[in-house]
Amino acid sequence: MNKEYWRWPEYRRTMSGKDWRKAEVITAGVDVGSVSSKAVITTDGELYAYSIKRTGSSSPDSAQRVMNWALEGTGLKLDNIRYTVGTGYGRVNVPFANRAITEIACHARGANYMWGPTVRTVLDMGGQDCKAIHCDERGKVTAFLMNDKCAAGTGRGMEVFADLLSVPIEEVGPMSFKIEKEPEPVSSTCVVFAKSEAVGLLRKGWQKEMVLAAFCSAMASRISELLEKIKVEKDFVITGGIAKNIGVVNRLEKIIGMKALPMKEGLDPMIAGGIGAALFAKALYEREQKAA
Amino acid sequence: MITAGIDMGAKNVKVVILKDGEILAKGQTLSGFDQKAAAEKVFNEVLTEAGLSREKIDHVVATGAGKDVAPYANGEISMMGADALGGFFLFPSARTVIDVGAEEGRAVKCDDKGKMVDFVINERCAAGAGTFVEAMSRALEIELEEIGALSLKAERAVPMNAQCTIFAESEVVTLIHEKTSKADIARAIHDAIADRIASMTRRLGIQKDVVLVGGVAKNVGFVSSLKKTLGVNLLVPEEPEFVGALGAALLPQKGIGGSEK
Amino acid sequence: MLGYFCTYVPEEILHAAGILPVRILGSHEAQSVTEPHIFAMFCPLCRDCLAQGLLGRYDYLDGIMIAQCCLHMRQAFTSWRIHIPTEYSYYLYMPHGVQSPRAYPYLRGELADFKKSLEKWTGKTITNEDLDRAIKVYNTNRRLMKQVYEYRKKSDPPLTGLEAMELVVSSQMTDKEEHNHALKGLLEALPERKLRRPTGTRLMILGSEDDDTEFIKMVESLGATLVIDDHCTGSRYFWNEVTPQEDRLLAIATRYIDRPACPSKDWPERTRLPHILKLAKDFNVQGTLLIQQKFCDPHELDIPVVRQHLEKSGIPTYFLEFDVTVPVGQFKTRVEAFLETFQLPTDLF
Amino acid sequence: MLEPKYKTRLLDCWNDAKQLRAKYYENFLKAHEMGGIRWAGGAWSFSAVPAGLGDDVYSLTGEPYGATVAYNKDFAAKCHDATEAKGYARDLCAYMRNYWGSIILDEYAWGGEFPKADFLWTTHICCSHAKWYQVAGELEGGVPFFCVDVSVGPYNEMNERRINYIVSQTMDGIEWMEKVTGRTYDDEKLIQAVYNECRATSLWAEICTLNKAVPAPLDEKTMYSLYVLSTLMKHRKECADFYEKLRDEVKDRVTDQIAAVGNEKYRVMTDTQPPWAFLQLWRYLEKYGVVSIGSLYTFGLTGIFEVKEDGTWGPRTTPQEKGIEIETREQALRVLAEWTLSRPEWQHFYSPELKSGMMRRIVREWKVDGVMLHYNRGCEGLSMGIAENKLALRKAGIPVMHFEGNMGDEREFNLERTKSEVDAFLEILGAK
Repeated sequence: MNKEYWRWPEYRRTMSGKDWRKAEVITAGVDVGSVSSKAVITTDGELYAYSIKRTGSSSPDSAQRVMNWALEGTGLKLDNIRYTVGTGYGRVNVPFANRAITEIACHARGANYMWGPTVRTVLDMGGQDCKAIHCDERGKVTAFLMNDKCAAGTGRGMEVFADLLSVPIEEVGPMSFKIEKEPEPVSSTCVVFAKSEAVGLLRKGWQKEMVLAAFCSAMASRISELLEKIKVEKDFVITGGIAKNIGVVNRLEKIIGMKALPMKEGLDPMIAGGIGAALFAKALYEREQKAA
Repeated sequence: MITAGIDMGAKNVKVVILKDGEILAKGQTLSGFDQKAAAEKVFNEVLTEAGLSREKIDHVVATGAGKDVAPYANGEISMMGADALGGFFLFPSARTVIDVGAEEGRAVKCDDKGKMVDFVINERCAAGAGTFVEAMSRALEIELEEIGALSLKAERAVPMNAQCTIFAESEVVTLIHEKTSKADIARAIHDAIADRIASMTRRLGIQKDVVLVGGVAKNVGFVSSLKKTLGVNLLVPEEPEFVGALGAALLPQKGIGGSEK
Repeated sequence: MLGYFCTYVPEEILHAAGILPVRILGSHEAQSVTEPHIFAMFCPLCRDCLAQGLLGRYDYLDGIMIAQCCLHMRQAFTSWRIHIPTEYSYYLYMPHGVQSPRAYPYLRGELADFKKSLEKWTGKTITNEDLDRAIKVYNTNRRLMKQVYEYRKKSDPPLTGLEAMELVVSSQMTDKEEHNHALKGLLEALPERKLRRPTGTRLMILGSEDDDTEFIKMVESLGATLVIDDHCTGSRYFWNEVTPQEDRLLAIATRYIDRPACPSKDWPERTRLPHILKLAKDFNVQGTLLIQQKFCDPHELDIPVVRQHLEKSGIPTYFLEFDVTVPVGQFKTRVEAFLETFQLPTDLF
Repeated sequence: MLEPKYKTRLLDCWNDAKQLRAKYYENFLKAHEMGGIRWAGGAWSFSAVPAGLGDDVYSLTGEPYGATVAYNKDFAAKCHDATEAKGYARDLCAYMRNYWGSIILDEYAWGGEFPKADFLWTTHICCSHAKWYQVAGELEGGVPFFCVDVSVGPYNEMNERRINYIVSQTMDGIEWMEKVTGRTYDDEKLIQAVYNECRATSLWAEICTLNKAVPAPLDEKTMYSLYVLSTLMKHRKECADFYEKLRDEVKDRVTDQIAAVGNEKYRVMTDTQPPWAFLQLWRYLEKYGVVSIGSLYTFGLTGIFEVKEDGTWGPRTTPQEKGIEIETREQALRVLAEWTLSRPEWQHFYSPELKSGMMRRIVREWKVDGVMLHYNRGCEGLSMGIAENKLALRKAGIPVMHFEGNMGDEREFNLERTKSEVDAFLEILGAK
């Protein structure tokens, strides 16, 4: 298979200055997405370690692999984890999870942790679909919308496009601004057609940067339609892979006339779901302790 | 008479050189971003393979999505017209030629001289047949060449979304997570495209014999699914992706349709 | 046996003529036979229905008929009539202007023409006694189904939303006398019937035609119960009865004009809004699933205002777009997330 | 390129059409300043009826307005976004979304704010029309709204009861109009309006009939700008007078063999509304000597035809020509209802075969070589049954192609792909 341009790089991280041995309650969240899987470990409700890996063709193995990688080098074992919540597409077959909660609830809760209680609107662009979520000051979902078929401005569309142009996905954003004039967005309603339209532009001699710009702006306008339906309320944050693609984010901010809170240092927007799941795990564990 | 046909396809450029109804040489390369340069490269490669220089070629006819930027061409013909001529040349009993490429699906009806009389192209929601299979083989982590054969080993037919390739893709992800066997998923993928291509061909009305061409015709899984859905035998040439270029090359020798560029 | 396409068909007259009306519905399978007949911009249901005819699954029908409603289903009927000819076919010009008093005499006249056409086909006259018998059987069926629906108001309803849907759809495909008999048996068993499942979140479901039992089963597997609907495969089919009067045809015409409206007949006033809100209150619904068949114009035109109305009355809604096959994986995530907004306890935050 | 075979000349009365149209939209904008009143509704509604309220009653018909918006791609895109943000689906009627978008944005396609109508008066011909104006009224903050139901079957099944159903509703409509506007109704003005409408729509049918001539005096792209007047004001005298002048000019063009397309070699016909933002496709055909002589849409959306003694189609004889004196309100409404229901573009709502029959007739009588169907995602009403029409035309041995598009939402029209389909069709016709 040729080089994989369209996958975000895999990595793991342990937050500095934290020691799990001093922690009371250690919980985990495992987000098995359609394209990438994330595992997050929290100690007493604080982010301790996380890892991001490609989702393989079997979700139970992917969950196991990404969890082991998160544990790697910390000295922690799986049975030190008091409670685990599975989320994402493959949430039902995370073998070691105590409970499954959808990524909509987890992304809202995770965004609340990462950006604080002023967050009211969370945009999550996962591999498969795009979600616009309203939440309250504690990260509880009050309403949400997911893209319907024709407006399928999914992460998937961007990945296929990056692959088509053999441009590593992290560079799609910056490259899409190396242009003199902002081109007309690729206009078609459907990702399949947007792609063939963009290929047509290439054929007309447009250079890559211009075509990337046209495609990013088409993606941004499609997401803005979803956001306009749910009425964006301040503060607005973006989670998921697309948050790292300034080509889409900057153009989206211009269309809806509102800036998203910037990404926090050391907090990858792709793990928002995993963090939310780990925090739910802590609350669920404490509820069980109180009840017992 | 020596003629050449250039098929400026979405994914690949294909060239065929013909001498009095005999294929002298053929070749293809990825279209990439500069289709004109790619076409020039492969055209000259095929020339040398045929041991000819450019002046020896009496007519060069272009076809395919990018035919306006085809180098050296002094004639053009629509993709459907080329499919009809090429399919008929290889199978004189052919009256219907189905062409399934990377982006589009097409079907053509021709008369007893190989001239196109009617055509259909796939509807918007059913676009991207070829790229759909590629994306799915990547999701299943299987080589593109193997996914066809794998689908033949399926035990049961898993229903999949009828209308839209994007939602069909996300359904495959769900099937993966529900631990459906890869063979069954592969079968579901091929059945889904076969349904769309059959649906399109029925719009044209199927007249026997039916020839299947285009890059996806090399996928045995797809051929088997389409045969089952259409309920008719399918004639598949060895190198189905060259039929368009062959049809273009045949045009000057047949003097039917097409026009000076 | 006569296949019909839309529930505005006056079944009483068919029953009076000794004809068994059977509703034509789809099979929820991918198919590749309708594209030459219906352009893909029309709803998946009308194409799925035509496919059943083309695939020969309704070969037992002696006739087909439609009562004018939306353009989509009309094409299933007109293509069927061309390519799957039956002995008898009838297009009843059911009025859309159901809020105008002029509709009653007009439909009464159309029903008289329809009655004559049936009599010509069957060679039998339809007497007033036949009509009275049919009206009585149909009113009984409606009364019994309404009594079953009453049980769904209880805090722990003794039947699921899936069972209620199967109850109404089965009524659309069987002889009403037999169906009444089965209903009476059910009504005797219901008082003691206990479901070994928690009721969970009480949901209403409304929108385009919906007989997708797979989807309903999935929703009710996630800790929720569908307690009421506003579907033509549900409450809209039997919600009002024929008020008998001397002019039997006028009585039947009045029933079909006054029944809960399909969106494309709900103008100039929006009578559906108070009707839907009353259902939600009476069955104390917590949330509503708004489903719409892809490309279904009538419901696309109503859903935005229906949604606003429900949300303003404190009932959250979630919208889902249906196709001939429903991607259960994706929809499970959406429905589960919607239910979590009710089910995740506040102390988890 | 083929050198021209026939003389060509611009239409003398072209500017009159432009002025009449511009005046129409200006009148609606300035209606209140002129002491008049405004009503809005579909182009299919009984536009002669509000004429009884006075000469200063100005209308805005939704479909031509939607097409005007469609012609300006950027403004149309803004209208689509505005409507979708309100939760309305993107596959709804494109004209309706352009119209609603204009109200939500409060921008009139001809500049200034969107003028609010005093009352809404329309007919329910497809799934959308009544709801179009129900929602429009709500978006404008509440406007009195009356809709006439016309679900009475095709013209060949017309009977007294069905005509009475429509006449009784229009009678109710007049009383309702008087109450809502506070004006007293003048039957004499209604009768004049009915005469005007019969004359205008019969004249337009006559002009279309003249296009049977070889070479065709008019091409369809030009006809779009001429037929539109009847969708704005078919009940007004200046519209009928204009068509009379146009009819005379077209007659002269036929006798002098003046062609719309100088190198006319192949004659085609299209179907449904065109993709308004991509009319250059019609000019592309002319490069290969292919002219579109019209369509059931351009002919029969307003044009009223009848079968003449020689069995061919021609303009329907008007009540005036038959010496019928309309004296009462009820008689005027009856003539209007019966005349309107005979409109060709209305019959396919009840069976595709009726439309296929009319299309075969046009191919025969207008000497057409091929048919190009626009599978128009923007209008379910006119795209209804179009696949069956294609089967019927193919069965009759008529070369036919279709291209997928949308009359009012250019996001759903792919020009490149359509050009490749048209190229292939030109090869089948032998024009390429």
